[in-house]
Amino acid sequence: MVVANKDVRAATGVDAGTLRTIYRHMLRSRLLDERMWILNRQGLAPFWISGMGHEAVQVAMALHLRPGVDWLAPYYRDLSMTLVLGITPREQLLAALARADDPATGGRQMPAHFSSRRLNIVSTGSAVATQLLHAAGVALASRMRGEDAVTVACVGEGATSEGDFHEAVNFAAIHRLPVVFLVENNGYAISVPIEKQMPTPDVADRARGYGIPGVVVDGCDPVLCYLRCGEAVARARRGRGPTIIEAKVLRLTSHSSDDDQRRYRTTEALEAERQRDCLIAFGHRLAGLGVLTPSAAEAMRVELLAEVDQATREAEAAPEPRPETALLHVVGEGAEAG
Amino acid sequence: MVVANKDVRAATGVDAGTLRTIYRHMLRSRLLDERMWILNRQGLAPFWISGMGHEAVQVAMALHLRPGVDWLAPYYRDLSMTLVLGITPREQLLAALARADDPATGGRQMPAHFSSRRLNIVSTGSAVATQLLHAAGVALASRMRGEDAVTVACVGEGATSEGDFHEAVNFAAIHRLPVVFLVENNGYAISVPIEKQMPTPDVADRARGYGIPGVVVDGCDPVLCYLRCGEAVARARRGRGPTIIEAKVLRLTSHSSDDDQRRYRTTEALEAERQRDCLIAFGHRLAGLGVLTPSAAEAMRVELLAEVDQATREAEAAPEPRPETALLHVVGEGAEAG
Amino acid sequence: MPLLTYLEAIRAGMRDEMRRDPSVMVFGEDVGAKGGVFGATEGLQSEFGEWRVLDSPLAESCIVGVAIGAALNGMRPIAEIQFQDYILPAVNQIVSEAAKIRYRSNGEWHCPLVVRAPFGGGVHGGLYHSQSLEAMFCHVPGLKVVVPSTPHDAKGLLVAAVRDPDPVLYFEHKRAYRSLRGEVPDGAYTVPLDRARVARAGEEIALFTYGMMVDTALRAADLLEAEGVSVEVVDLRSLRPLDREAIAGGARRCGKVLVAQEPNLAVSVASEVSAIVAEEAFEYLDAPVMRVGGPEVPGMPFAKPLEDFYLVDVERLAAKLRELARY
Amino acid sequence: MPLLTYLEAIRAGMRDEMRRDPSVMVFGEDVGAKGGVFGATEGLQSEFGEWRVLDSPLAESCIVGVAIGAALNGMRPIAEIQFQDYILPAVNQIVSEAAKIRYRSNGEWHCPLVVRAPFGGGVHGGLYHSQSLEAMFCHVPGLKVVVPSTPHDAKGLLVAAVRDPDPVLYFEHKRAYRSLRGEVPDGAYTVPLDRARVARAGEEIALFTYGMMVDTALRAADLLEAEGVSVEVVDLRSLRPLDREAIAGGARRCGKVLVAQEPNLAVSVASEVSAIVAEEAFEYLDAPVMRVGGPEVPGMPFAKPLEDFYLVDVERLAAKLRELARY
Ligand SMILES: Cc1ncc(C[n+]2csc(CCOP(=O)(O)OP(=O)(O)O)c2C)c(N)n1
Ligand SMILES: Cc1ncc(C[n+]2csc(CCOP(=O)(O)OP(=O)(O)O)c2C)c(N)n1
Ligand SMILES: [Mg+2]
Ligand SMILES: [Mg+2]
Repeated sequence: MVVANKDVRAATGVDAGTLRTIYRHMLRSRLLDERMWILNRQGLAPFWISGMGHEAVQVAMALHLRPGVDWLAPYYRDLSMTLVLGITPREQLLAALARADDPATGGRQMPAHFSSRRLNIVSTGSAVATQLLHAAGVALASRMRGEDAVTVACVGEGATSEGDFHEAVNFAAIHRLPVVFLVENNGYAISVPIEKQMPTPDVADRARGYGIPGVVVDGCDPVLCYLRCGEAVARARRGRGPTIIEAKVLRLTSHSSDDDQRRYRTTEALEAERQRDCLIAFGHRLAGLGVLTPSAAEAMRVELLAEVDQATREAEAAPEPRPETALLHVVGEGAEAG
Repeated sequence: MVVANKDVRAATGVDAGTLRTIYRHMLRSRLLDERMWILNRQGLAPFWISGMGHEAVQVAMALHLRPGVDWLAPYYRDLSMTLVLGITPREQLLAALARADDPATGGRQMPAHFSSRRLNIVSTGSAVATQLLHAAGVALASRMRGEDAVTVACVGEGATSEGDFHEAVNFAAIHRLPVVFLVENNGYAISVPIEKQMPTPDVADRARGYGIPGVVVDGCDPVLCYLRCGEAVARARRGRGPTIIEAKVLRLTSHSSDDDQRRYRTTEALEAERQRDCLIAFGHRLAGLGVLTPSAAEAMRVELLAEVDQATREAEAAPEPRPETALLHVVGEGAEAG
Repeated sequence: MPLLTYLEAIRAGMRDEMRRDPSVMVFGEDVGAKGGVFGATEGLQSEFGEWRVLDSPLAESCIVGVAIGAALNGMRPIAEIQFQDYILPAVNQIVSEAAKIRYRSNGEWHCPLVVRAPFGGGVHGGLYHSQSLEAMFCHVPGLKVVVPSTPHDAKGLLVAAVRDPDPVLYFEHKRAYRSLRGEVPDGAYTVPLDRARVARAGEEIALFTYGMMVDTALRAADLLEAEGVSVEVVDLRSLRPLDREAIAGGARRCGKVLVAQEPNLAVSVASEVSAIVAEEAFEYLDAPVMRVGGPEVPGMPFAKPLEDFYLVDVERLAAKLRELARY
Repeated sequence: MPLLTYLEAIRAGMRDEMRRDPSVMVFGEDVGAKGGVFGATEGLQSEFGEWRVLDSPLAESCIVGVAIGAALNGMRPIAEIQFQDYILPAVNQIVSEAAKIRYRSNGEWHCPLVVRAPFGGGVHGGLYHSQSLEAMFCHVPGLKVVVPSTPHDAKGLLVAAVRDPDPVLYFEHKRAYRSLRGEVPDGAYTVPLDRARVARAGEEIALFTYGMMVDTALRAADLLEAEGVSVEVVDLRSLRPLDREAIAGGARRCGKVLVAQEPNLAVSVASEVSAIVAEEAFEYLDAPVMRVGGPEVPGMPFAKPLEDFYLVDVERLAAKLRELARY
């Protein structure tokens, strides 16, 4: 069944090719994410923290960015976003296995601490919410030089409780900086549910207090995500200032490989989330729209899995860092040589 | 001219006695504040930071509190508020002159670092906005013990840019704690005007993002301040949670005795503020209402000035701290004796 | 006496104090239903309820600032910082506020507050789950800083910290949680907040250390004993104030001193111990005071070869002891 | 060569670098129209415009965090913290972020950032406008910490800090601003960020210090000279890294060492200097390394008698030198 692109666009607001691209990126991220869990359970990767359930909005946002021109200040769940921007599965796996050639950190940081100078993906540490201020500063520099680069900063809903969230949004709003704050609200900060984290259900409500738009979007709907993210990025690019986009996403896994969410969430709640898996739902939807047949989707899966397999082999074969390299890169020049 | 109290109440919402009380407290604070500046200019008090222009809302708020039962986490402009609660002019002057018997700090802190255990006025340092979290914690303890105490926390509009502001309001709102956040918005943080401090004119707008009421009140109108503060305190006492009250006040002086605001504000702007002086306007209004004749107001001034004069004499005569007492009160017990 | 792990001893200390005193409460990220990411507060919420074991928002300045306020209003909060690495957003509340409240109010107010935080590496935690940041706080008057290195001290120091009228930072080595087990008395007892402990008596070299390095030091001392060198291991235990007498005594008795710690050395606890030895035992010294610690790099890296390189292990410690013995 | 005050020298350094390099910018509270509360940035906004001399909101984590972001995107920000006391809300951004960005990215990113802040007391500033908190940062790998004690060094270190590829904390003693005046070359020159300076040569006692205490030390050395004791005064200048060779050299040459500083001693710069001397000059010492500094209290009180009691003045320093000379 082939459907006319204009019908798809009429039905969804997005053309068929983009829909397939979104699906493909979501699937690719999911397959890699699943591989990370396997490596962790096999004892090969000591830690993993997953983006499963966050894929739709991440892919949607990233597709509006120009890699290496626009900027991203990500957080640890942004596997999909960083894949779309151009970090390869092999690079992600080098990081997960803490190999010397991990281009993000050289095996120095835990996995999922994304970084790429080439792609303007700012180095992130583990302390939450600090990156929001970095994003504001990056955007300030773009603004001062009159560039049209947009900076996206991502954060979990829990981390919006940190003072840095407020300081960053306030500063960006004062100067109408080209930043989009993406809040990936999965309802939990490790075990702490949103009711104990904040007094209202929507982080986006806070936007009004800063005189900027706050948009809530269903993070399980990649199409809506794509449209809302596009608007926010365009607004920033036009010099109209920041937006808070809050995507209601799912945390389909425990917080991390060190956590077991069955201790603090009911079986029913977990099952209900699984039923809403954005990837599966989107697959059905694209099939229904005639944009992607189940067999085409299956072919896509096979192809992407081969990529992940190949990347896994390469990463596993890659060497670990040499011990004494722990002394490098403390400060520039002289010290680097030492 | 004697007016019936019910007419006054009909016209203002407040009875005549309360109006006179408010005026008296405002005047008393102003006279003491003026004395502080004189002492500073005479070289007797090395520093002063003034509450002139903030009196109305401070007096209005304090009159709703039960000294020693309710709690206050003040900031350095809260001379009027702390006077109403029961710190005496003599005590304020002992602090300004850094005397040994200064009951707030024993001469250890700069003036206007209010503190009184007896009156439940929490000790304050100089780092702005930290007291907002203390207030939330004080209120948490009251709430846990089921007491009906209300805690008021005060802050300048500039200090609301600090992360602690956000963290405090968020926490208090989550647990509907009995706190009233009073933002004394005088439009400046030292030299930084509000447009460079925040993207909207009203701090109170932020309240909506926390699901709590945000109320803007003309801080030059003591009557409105009295009504709005009363509502917020009552709401907190009923267990309905926090309110942000933002009073638009005037900074009738430079930031402090170390500052000269003519460097960054125009003569016209300064003159316009002076024309709106809440004390003078309120005096005229009470005269117009027949609540306080000019001669009664003058008698009040004479009486209060005598109090300030007497307090000044006593404070000037009081001894300075003995040098070696600098070693006391680092930690409790053992160390205190040493 | 029951055998408990270090983690169980900490939990027992909290539970006992909460039973004894209704003003004791626990406040921090994930301390409730989850019982903390390491399980230190497991079971406390079901025993004491949601208020007294309260999940905080994800905001460390809030955790400490609210705890300060509660302490000023009659509570005795135990604030948990999930990892010591994440205490940094709370530094202003700790140093500007908690540490100064008694002093600045001329003794009128005081702030009975415990801040617990797991520190230290060797757990494959990478840069931000391995740090030992205690030195920054050991400089600050108005604070007490303790680090237990046995289950016994873990409970006794915790009880003492809760009962202390002033802020105490209580740092737990996360590698100790399940790896150390020892006898822990039932019921309440306290370990003083200002006394070192001789973990092993010896005569030729006084080795001062704290945290998990005590364990490493004891093993290294065993090696040296087999080689005929007698090493005294002193567990500093209280890092602010340091126990000057114990340091002076050990140094004078042995004449040779090694100070060992997990983090880098510059402007650290080891620096202060060395300076105290210089001041108190100069005439008794037969060798320079030596120090051993982590390299001057911003953190402990994640990859195992790098982490191993960072950590001072028994062999490196023993080598340093031999160097000192030979001097 | 023009005579400038310490404050003018700092301003000249900023102005020169801003003229040379359009990526240099100033960001902080009141740095614009007011020119900073001490006047350090006076005139810069009118010369360079509102963006390059930007008033920040009243939020220190914002100041440093935004500066880090700008630095990652090609700028060279000079962040001003109004008083060093108020750097504490920014500690997380400084220690978790700025200090670690190069290391954690394996050298791919770096963070050319200067954080300027006035520190020190004796200005009747009370607990929160008098602190010397540098020790906390001197422990932290990835940071550089400098403190000029002359107008010449004030400019040269500032220029070097701006050009350095990594974060530099530049602490200015507020009592020096208008009280110190000296020759300052026109045009650009740098003072290295890792070298101490012999402020006065001498032979019997090496006195290591920094900040305004250098001035006090020079006066005390004059007194001692009159009494026949030759004191070398070394201005440490760079507190992280410390200049190990200069410290070792001075200690070895003189055989007696005094370390002096304004803040309290525990786990401080003075501790580290003492520990370095122990490691590098043990065989050369004729006396214990002595230290003198502020008392172990949470801050410098406001009342003049208390403030005077806190501060180490010429007489106290001279007394300590005499004690050492007699040893
Ligand atoms: C400053 C800081 N405090 C605590 C932590 C430990 N921690 C890591 S992730 C996390 C929960 C984050 O929740 P949220 O922001 O909702 O993001 P999510 O993991 O749900 O995507 C916590 C408490 C941290 N990394 N940094
Ligand atoms: C954490 C911190 N940073 C900076 C300062 C220096 N400072 C003192 S008052 C002030 C301005 C405060 O402005 P605002 O909050 O509006 O209160 P106002 O003085 O106008 O009443 C500043 C920057 C401080 N005291 N604390
Ligand atoms: Mg979450
Ligand atoms: Mg203001």
